[in-house]
Amino acid sequence: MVLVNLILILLLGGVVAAVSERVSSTTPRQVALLVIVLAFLYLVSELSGLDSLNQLQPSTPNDPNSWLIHFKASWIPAFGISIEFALDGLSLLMVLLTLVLGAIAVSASWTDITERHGFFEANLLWTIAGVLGVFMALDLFLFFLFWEVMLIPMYFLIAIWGHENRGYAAMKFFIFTQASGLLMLVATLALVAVYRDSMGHYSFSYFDLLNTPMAKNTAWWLMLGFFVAFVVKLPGFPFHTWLPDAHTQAPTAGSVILAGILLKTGAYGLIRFTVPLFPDAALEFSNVALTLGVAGIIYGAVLAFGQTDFKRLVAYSSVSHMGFILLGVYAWNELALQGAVMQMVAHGFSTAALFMIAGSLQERLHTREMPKMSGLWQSMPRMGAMAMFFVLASLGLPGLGNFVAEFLVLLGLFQVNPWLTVLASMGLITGAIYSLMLMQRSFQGEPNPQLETKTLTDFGSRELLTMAVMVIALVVLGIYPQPVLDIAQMTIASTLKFGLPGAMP
Amino acid sequence: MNELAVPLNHLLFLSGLLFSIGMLGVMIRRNIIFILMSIEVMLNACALAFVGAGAHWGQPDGQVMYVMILSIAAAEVAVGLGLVLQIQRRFKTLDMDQANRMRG
Amino acid sequence: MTDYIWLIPILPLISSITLMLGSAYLGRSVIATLGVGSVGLAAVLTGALAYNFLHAPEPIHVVYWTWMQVGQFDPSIAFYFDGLTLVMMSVITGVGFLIHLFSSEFMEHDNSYARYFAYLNMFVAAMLILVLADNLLLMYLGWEGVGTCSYLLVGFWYQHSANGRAARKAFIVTRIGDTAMAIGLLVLFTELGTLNIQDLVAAAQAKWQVGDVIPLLICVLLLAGAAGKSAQLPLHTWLPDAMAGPTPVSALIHAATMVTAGVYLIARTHGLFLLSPDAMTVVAVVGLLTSLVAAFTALAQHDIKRILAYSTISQIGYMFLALGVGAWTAGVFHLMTHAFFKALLFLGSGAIIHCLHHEHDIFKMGGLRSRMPVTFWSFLIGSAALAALPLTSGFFSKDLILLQAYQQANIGPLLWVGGLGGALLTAIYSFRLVFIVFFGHANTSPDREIGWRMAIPLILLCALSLIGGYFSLPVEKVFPIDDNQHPDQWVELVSISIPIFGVFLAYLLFLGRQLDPGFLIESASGRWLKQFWYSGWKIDRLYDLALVNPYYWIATIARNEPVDKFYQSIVITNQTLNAALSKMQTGRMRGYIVSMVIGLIGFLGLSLFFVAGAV
Amino acid sequence: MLETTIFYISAAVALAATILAMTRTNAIHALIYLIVSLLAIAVIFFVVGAPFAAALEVVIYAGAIMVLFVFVIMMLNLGEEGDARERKWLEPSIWIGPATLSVVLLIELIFLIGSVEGQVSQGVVSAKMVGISLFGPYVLAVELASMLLLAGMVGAFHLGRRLLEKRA
Repeated sequence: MVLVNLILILLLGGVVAAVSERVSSTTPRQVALLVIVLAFLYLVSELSGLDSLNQLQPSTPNDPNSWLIHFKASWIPAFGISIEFALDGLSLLMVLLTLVLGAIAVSASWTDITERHGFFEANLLWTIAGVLGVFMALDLFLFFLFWEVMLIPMYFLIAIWGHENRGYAAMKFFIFTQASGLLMLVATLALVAVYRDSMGHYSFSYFDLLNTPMAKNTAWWLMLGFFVAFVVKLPGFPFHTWLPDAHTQAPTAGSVILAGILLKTGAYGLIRFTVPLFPDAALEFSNVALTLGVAGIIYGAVLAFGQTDFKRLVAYSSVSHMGFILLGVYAWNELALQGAVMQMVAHGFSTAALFMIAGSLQERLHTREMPKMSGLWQSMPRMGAMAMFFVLASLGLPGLGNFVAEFLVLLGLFQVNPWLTVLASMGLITGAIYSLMLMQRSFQGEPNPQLETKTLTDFGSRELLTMAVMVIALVVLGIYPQPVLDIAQMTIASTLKFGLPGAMP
Repeated sequence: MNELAVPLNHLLFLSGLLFSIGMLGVMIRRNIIFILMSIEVMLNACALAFVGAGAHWGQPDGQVMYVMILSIAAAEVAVGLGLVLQIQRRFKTLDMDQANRMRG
Repeated sequence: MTDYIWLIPILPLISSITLMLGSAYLGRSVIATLGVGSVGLAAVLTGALAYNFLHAPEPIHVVYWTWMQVGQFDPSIAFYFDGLTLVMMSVITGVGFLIHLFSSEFMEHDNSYARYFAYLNMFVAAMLILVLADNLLLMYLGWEGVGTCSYLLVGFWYQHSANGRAARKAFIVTRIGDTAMAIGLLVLFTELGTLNIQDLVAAAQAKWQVGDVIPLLICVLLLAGAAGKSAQLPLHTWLPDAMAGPTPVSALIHAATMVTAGVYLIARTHGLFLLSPDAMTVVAVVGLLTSLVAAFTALAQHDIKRILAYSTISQIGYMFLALGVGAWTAGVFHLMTHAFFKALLFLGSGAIIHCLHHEHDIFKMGGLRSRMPVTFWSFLIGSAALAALPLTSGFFSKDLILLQAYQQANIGPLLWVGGLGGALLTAIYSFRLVFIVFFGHANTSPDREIGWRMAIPLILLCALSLIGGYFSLPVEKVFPIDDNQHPDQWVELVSISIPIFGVFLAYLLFLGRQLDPGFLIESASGRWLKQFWYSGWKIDRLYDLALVNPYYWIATIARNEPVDKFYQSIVITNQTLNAALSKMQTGRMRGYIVSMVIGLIGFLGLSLFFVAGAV
Repeated sequence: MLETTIFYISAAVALAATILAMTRTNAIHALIYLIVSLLAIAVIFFVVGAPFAAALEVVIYAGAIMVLFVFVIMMLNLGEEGDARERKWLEPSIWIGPATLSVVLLIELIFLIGSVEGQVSQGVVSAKMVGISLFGPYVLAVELASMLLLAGMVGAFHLGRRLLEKRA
């Protein structure tokens, strides 16, 4: 019931935030922050009561009782659809990340929303609720439901509060994710039909479907349906083209949520569903997926280098970083999976911070074009220092979270496919190139005389506080990632055995 | 009246003729009033076919359908004539070739 | 006794963080005290550690916590301390302290005083972690950390985009090497299951025979990393440009410490290199070629700092040569003496630049001998040590390298002759610098003499440059003992006399003018050669053509997202169809009716056809 | 026999009146012919034994609906120039094509209908029978028709009201 309550808090909180605009235009954001903090505290207090969290026993995918929290209530029994939520290590990490980044997102758009405050915060909260649902739902029907729930408020966030080309970007985002979501729905229904054929009754429950016996060819096509849905969301090359537009046009909070959390649902789906449900097909497919991952890393990096728009550059860097996740998942061993999970968390922070900086720049300069910036360090040293920190994090500086992630992925991948690893590690170089270019074009160089430097205000205490959260998170992830690794281990240790039986070390 | 000796197909011919004439009217007239009238003729032709067929079987169903057609015609005329007034006001003409705002 | 070892890197780190956070609130004297003091304290602690170690020379291994533990992979945050570490730490904290002190005056009028010391302290901390790390992953942390600080400091004056370009170049070129090194780590872990240096060397020696392929691969990858950091061929091009940073930074990072990290890496993993003689030969050849190429280039430069930069590349080439021939101790010894005299030279040039309004061109200087006596003497001593004149510190280390190179098994004499050529060139270009800058007639006049905070480091480094050669390194337990016999007497004699001859030649060429090479320089091939050397053998140009420009080109043409063209084509197809179909919506009601009637006729016709067919 | 004769006469009247109605240029004239046509059909209804339908035809079609037309035509006040315009619009070049289509359709219809056998009348279907049927098996259709009329009323009211408000 805890998990249901968590989602309800956010859904109802959204309604309250929408209504609270009648009090004053600043109330909704306070309500939103309060709701997220409340949800976070609620979850933490409920978790601290769990013994199993302290022991960190691995959870077995086919035994729901070994999970941290499991909730199941009947919904549409005729089709075996139930309201089934469960939490294990992986979901727990993602849920915590979602809530923290949710609070950060609210803070990031503290001032840049000028109209329809209430509806904005409501959409934000509903998106977060949808994402939480995605991370916790273990009934495939419910999962699809939440998959859509997170999509629609996000569409509104981009379409209503976005920048100059928002309509196009929102539509592109919607069509890409919707089309791929439909593929997933079809694959889900087919999977359930296959299950019914062999078991004699319907079930949408993850725990039941895991062991569905099916023909090789069927598994292949169903796997592909899930794969495409999640890779579009991830986004992996070559399904990434919605991302730069959506990121660029979204309001700051939208970008933060999109990059920090929504992309992770794709990675989560790959780890949770695609590989365990269709282990053999996934194994056969792994070389294609790995190649796509490497292509994404290099392609994203090269295109990031070519951009002049600050946000677009960061968006392409996300494409590049998500390639590492794809590699981590399809290398499918402990090291690589840990790396992938770590990358999900670390990338969430580093990119969210960069988008927040981009948003702050846009708020102050009314442009995202880097040729119009240059030398901003002079007038905004604090923002410059923060940008430098997160740029370094995103290029994988050891001692920060992203490095741990990338190194683990490469280490795991090397044992599977050394040549692709060498290609993937080119991403370390290309990553450095675009990251430093970003810094050079915006904050370094000669101060641009056209910007009236005096009117630019540096980061205030609210922004610094938000940044500090992310800085500390990344540093801790970088030098003491063990708690995160341990929690993720709960899922990975067991999923690993389940996924590819004896196929890989 | 049992000795009435009209073949059913004659009545249906009449109905078809009326229908064709009405349809021709709809096609050739540009004035919306005439178009509406033509539609009335077509509806009426259909009604005739129904009633005739109903009479053939000696069942009331044909007349029931006639009542339905009647109410459709009434509703259509009420709305249609309302539209005529609007069109006249908006376009200052009843020429339907002029009122082509819905073109793609 | 050694509980405080963690304090040594932490002190500068804390100071750095304090300076970053408090840059807006701290006064200049507080900043200087913090910045210099933290490194000074670290130096004192290192001294105490050295005292303990020399009395009880046992390696110290301290594990703080497990960094990350995933299955077999469990690198720790742990320090390993032995003689080699001690040498490196002494150089880092000792020379580092002097350079910090020098900086406190040199940078006094800069607006970003706190930022400068924050970066510099951060660098010291990262460098200390690099040398203290007990496993290669932690070393990689320090390795990238120093690279980052180098990037930040080279681009310290960020307002000029040229500095930014130089900083980026430094970072990216070294990153290429770093990536090779990272791949090396992947191979090492995959093969041996550990990254702990001591375990790793033991495991490697147990697993592989001398001459196996995998150690060769690993060593070449590590060498690539080392070459990137230490500016060896073919990854040396970043170092001359890195002179864009403040001069003390060049002294600390690009002469004394960071660029020698590659030497440290190879010395630290010498157990692996011993398994692969081929790799060692590659190291030696790379070192020798680098030292020659850089020496020729140094001969043609005008910019005082670029001369020193190329000389640094050349000297590190010597160190690589030493490592490649198995003269581990000699290599590390040269590392230390080089740190002394090259820091001295850089600080000296810093003093000149400081007093001459940021003038870098040596031909615009001249006659500074009497006006800047402290600087002159320190430069003279530094140059003498660089040229390896007898009795200076450089003499001892370089002599050792040359002698051991001679004894290398395969191509020893060849290496020796090459090394001698390098030594000759070194003597010529270093005294060319001295003669042109300090003798002759004055072209500019300094507006001030240096203060005590700049003078004291110079004087102390002078002393170290002179007596440094008499230190004996506590590394006998780290490296295998060389049991080579002494070579023939004449070999030694030639090695000693070549630098002296070089200085004499320089005197004839640049001061006495008894030899006028004008006709050589003015000839067409001479001019071409001078230009060729001046541009650093056109290697930058080559890289621009082969790598940089294609990358720009690809990024430019790919900027507008070629993949999206596919999705756009779907959109365009739909739009075209939409336009075509919407043309059918004429808005003419009669048209619609006619089309309806045609449809009706069609359907009725069809049904007629079927009725007829049925009948 | 008499009835048969009456049927054919009424059919001829209905056809002639309809053709005339369709070709008039003056709306009121057309309307009058249309009423004649409707009355003729009412006679046919009566002849074929559907007195209820015949009554409705006269009362509602010829009475109510046509009166609506008359009102609207009066409100529009088309006048003489409308006549001229209508004449212009009735050029042969305009009606030849549609007429061909109509004829084709008619021929198809005749082909289809031609196969129908039998006589029209089996006797009178009284209003009572219709009523029982309407409120028996067809009660749902009656409801639907009532909804339709309601919708028509609302629609007509809406269109007319906006017109009046704007005018005022």
